[in-house]
Amino acid sequence: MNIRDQTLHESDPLMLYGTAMRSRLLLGTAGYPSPAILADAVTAADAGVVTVSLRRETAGGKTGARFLDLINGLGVKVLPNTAGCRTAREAITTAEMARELFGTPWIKLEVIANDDTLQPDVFGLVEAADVLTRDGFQVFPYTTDDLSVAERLQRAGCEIIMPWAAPIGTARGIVNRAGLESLRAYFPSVTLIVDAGIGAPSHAAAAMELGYDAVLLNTAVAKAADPAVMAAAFAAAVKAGRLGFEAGLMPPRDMAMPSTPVAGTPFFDLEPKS
Amino acid sequence: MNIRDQTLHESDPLMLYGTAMRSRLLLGTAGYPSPAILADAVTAADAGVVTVSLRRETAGGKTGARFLDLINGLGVKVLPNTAGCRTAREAITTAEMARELFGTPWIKLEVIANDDTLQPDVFGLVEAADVLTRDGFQVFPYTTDDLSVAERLQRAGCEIIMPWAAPIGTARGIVNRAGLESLRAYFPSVTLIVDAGIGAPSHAAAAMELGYDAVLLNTAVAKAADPAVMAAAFAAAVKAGRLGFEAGLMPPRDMAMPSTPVAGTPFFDLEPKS
Amino acid sequence: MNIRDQTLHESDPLMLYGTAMRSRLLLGTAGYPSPAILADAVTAADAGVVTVSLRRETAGGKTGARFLDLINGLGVKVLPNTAGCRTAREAITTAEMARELFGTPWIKLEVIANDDTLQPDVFGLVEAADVLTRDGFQVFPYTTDDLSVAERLQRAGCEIIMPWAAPIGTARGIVNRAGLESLRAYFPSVTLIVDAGIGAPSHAAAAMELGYDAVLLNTAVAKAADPAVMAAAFAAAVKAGRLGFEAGLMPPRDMAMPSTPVAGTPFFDLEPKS
Amino acid sequence: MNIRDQTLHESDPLMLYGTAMRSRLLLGTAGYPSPAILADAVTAADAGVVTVSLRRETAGGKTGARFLDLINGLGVKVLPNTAGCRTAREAITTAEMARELFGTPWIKLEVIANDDTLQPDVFGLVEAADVLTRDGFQVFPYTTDDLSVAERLQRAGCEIIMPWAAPIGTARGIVNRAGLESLRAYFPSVTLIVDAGIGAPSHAAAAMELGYDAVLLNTAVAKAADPAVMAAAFAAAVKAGRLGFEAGLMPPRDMAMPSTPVAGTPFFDLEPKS
Amino acid sequence: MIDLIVNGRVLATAAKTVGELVAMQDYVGGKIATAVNGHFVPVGRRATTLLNPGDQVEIVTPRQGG
Amino acid sequence: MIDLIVNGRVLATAAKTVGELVAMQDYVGGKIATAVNGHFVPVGRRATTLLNPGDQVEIVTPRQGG
Amino acid sequence: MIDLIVNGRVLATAAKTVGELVAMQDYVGGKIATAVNGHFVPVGRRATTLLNPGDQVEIVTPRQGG
Amino acid sequence: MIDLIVNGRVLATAAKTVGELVAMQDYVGGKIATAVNGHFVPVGRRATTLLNPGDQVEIVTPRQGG
Repeated sequence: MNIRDQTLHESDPLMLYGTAMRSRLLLGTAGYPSPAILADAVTAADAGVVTVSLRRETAGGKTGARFLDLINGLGVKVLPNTAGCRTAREAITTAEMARELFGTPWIKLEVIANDDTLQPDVFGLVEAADVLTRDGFQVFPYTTDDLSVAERLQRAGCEIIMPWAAPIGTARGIVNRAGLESLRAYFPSVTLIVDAGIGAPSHAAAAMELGYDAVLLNTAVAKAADPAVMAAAFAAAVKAGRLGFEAGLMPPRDMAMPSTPVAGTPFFDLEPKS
Repeated sequence: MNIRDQTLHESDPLMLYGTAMRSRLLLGTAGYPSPAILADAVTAADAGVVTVSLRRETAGGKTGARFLDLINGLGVKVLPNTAGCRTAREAITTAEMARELFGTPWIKLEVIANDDTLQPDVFGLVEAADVLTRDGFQVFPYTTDDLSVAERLQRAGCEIIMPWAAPIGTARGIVNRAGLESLRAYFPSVTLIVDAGIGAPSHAAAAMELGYDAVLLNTAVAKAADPAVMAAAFAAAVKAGRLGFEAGLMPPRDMAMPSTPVAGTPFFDLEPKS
Repeated sequence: MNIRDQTLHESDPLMLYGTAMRSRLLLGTAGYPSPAILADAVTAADAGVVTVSLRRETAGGKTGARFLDLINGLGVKVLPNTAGCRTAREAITTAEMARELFGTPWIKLEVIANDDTLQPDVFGLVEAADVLTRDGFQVFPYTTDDLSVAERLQRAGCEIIMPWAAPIGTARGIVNRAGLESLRAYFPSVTLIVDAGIGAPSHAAAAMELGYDAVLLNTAVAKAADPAVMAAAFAAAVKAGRLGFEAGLMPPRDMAMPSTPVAGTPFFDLEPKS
Repeated sequence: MNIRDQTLHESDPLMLYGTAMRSRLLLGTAGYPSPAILADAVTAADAGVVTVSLRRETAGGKTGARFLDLINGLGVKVLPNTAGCRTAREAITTAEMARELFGTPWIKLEVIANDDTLQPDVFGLVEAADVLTRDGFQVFPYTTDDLSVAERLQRAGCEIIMPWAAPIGTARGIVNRAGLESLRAYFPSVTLIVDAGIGAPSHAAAAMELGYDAVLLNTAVAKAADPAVMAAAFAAAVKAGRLGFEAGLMPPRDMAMPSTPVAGTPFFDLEPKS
Repeated sequence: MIDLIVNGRVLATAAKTVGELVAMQDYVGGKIATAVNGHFVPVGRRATTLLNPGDQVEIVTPRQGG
Repeated sequence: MIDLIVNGRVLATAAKTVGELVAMQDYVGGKIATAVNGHFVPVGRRATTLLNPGDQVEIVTPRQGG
Repeated sequence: MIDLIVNGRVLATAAKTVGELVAMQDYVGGKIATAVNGHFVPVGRRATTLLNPGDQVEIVTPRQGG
Repeated sequence: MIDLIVNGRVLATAAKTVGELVAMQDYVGGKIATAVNGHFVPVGRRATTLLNPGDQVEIVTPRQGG
């Protein structure tokens, strides 16, 4: 549909630290039934960026190399994460290893407060973001919807902030809508990406309708009965939400209002006779 | 994206009283800034059906004829409504006039309880549906999410039921999700179309994710700052929600779950040192 | 607290077909661990009315007589129901039997659409309400939040309407807040009682804050770990919600507003120095 | 009602840094129509603690002394706040001045990120809590529902944590229920007080039902049409929610369940005949 | 002897009226109400309400309810 | 001349049938449907449907609708 | 005479200590607490806390609060 | 021979540098990155980074991630 093409593709690409992306959907690579299905999903999602991580290699292992070949074959940009890190120190070292392995200054910065809740540790996050930015990294911080934390991340040099919709993997959708709205209002020029908690295409569309610049998700696609079709669903949802935002949504109303005009209704001035 | 084409278009068209429709979005024609913008919106929405109404013609008037030419030029099917009717009698007569004017047995049946709330009058609705079905009409009843009313509409011969998401024009989105879910579960083989109350693309996607067959809307598109772009947004949202439904959504979870596997996390067995 | 006493007890008692009730909580008698616990709960709830039902008596049985003695010992008014009736005819006959057995014109009218959902069958409900009212009954109809149904119940002679908060026994609390609000606005002088779906004291308080006249519940108390304490909880909640309604609640605001005045804040005009 | 007395008052008083409080409602003193109405509200609320602040005194002023006399006359404990402070430094100095003026080690610690949103600045908050605790203060920190921040506040020596239900003065009630639930689960032995965002008695009851130890509020009472009656409403709501928590709430269910047993329903095995 | 359906179960009885049926079934002491074929039979009309084969009789009593 | 209520307004007309009324009102070129006293009058019956004083006539045409 | 900023307003005063400032400003009867340049000055140290030109002095008192 | 903790497991090795350790462990063909005691060791510094008993060595490789 060339209206969408115009609107989304030419008129305003997503900017990630100076790189223009055609797609506003970032996809995680974890938890797919098979590498082939992962590849299909990335294609169907029309994703421009995929997230990856680092894990310990067993002696003599070649798993990592094989995975890297798969990813490189997809023709997308790679965003390594620091998943599982519990301190700024761990996250910084992981980021440095990732930069060497993947040859990119991009890092999805995760510092978690504890392994049960996977809640971001906002103190460790800001500390690591500050160190990494000085060291030349381009940081994508995974954070909560806390405005005071977002301010510190921005001061630390983050041009992108990635608040959660809900805790990782809960698939609950936007829990604190007002919080995300005030982040958007407060940081009109920061690239805001909703990360984590998205369980359904409608959740992704809702985030984009709030004026968020992109959506990053993984579980909802990887764990779907048919990941490739679900990836296509989210691709359409992100476009739908973005178009809705650009087209100017009407606000909810308290009173019911007729869509069909009342003036000229047949029988209108006569008494109803049941 | 050919995954979407396959899934939505070939695999299972929307059936409306035996007519297969490619699109699952039905669009109202009221309240647009201009006829030209209405036409653009219908095109951008890729809608297969548009709703229309009857209004009193002033002496010598030609307005109706001009409007009819516009609609006929769009190459879509026409669904006349009985908007504003307050009794079964008014709705039946309006339906008969509509059938003559538009040459279709289809009728979007609206019987409203009162002019403030535009709440369907479910008693008048069932009575009119019964009479019209016997008279050869194919009825699209606009109703609430009341299961006992839906049962009576089905017994009256309706193959399609159109529950509201929220009162007409409130743009609130799905108010009683559980109610719509139980309608879907209770009428697996009835064509269920969410009608009224949809204010944003994410609302439409959410309705489709529940397994609803289609969405009918008007105000959210007509009153958008850019109706054509909003129509494109809803077209994408309906596809997104349908694909999400077909791909098998994951249910929300209470506990946070990591998307990146924890096993093999660097530093994992070491004590965090802040 | 004599503020509460004044406000609730003297100033405006709950009127049920001309009978003034001190308490705004009506309690069901089903599903308690024991008759003794039921009696404790009724006392703790400070309920003025309890609901009862009719069931088949086995030959020679005296169970019914014993239960009746228990209820009569509680010194409360009895409201028999027609639970389980699936047609107007069944409900009417059950009501007639109940009037003879309990010697009261009061009847909680339930006509359910089907046994799975326990959804009210609004058609059977209105039909039975009409017949019973002509026959001298004082009808307490259990219905949905449908305005058009409520209008017909009122026309049928009901001075009391009992919409659900959510389907019976779901304990979900108010599902369609806007629907209950518009019922209250539309029927300022009808006695409106929220019946069914209340799972927690906060749900009961919320219903009373909307200006509802009373709350009827059963499961949330009967199935609590300690029914008597839960009954006391609901008694307090109903009073809380009623007082809140009478005291004039402030509406929610979008913007954050300081409770402590900003004027005169120490250091206020100085630049923050972190 | 002596069930309530037993349960709430004897069995387990609220502990605030070793001081047992009979009431679980803490009330703010700002924004009342008059000192007399403030006094009535504190009495009606049966509050054991009231919050106060510091403001600049104009030369020769005696306002402060008069206000202090009023408060001292109420026979309640005083909790001074650091409202309006934007840095740890400002909050610490304000706390020191408050300790001298009010002769209490208690301090409600507020450090706000900016004057528009009144969002807590969690970094300044933790820093100030740490300094003040070392200096012998007993800190009541006003914070968000962030688990990682709460952990740091506890490590800083806070025995009480006061997460918001929603931003100050929005009266929205609990925005992130799951967040408050996980705080409660994570800190079973910390005294958790919901502070800010409470707009209605049902909100306060809901917070107590989650197992929170107390509620602190101000605006909803001060700005009510009748503050004293609203204070009584909140007193009842806090008791209701606490009793509900102690009595063991039933969880919501998806399926409708009859409260009246189905077995033995008259006409049950016969075909319904409409 | 005729066959009735009493409270949903088949019952062979010599009772000719609702009153006789109630008496034979030993409900006398109990607190009950009756209906036949879906229609209420007040206590005052039990003695004069004749029973026919296949009649559906309901005999109910007070119970807990919500 | 009789008085009708046409589309909610009083109209004095010499028309004796719905068909004549439509013609006189110059609807011929237009796309319309008609009802009298709340009952549909198909195009084929307009010529034979007589009008009486006080009849309520509806003359409607296609419009935008939701 | 030196210029201070007292509660955000410029004030020219002859006071040499916080204690003198408080006395001159007639706060004696009032219930107040003091800070200078963002640091708390306890009542016991007011007399010995010297004031320098441009010092920012806060003089606060109990008020309503949330 | 010294004892190291490699990827969380104790390993006895003759390797004197990170480079030797990697070679001995047959990672050569693989795509890996290394850290010692929580600090990154770039590929260019592996040969000159000496190992001491008890050192905690991380050897990681690309994997799926969210």
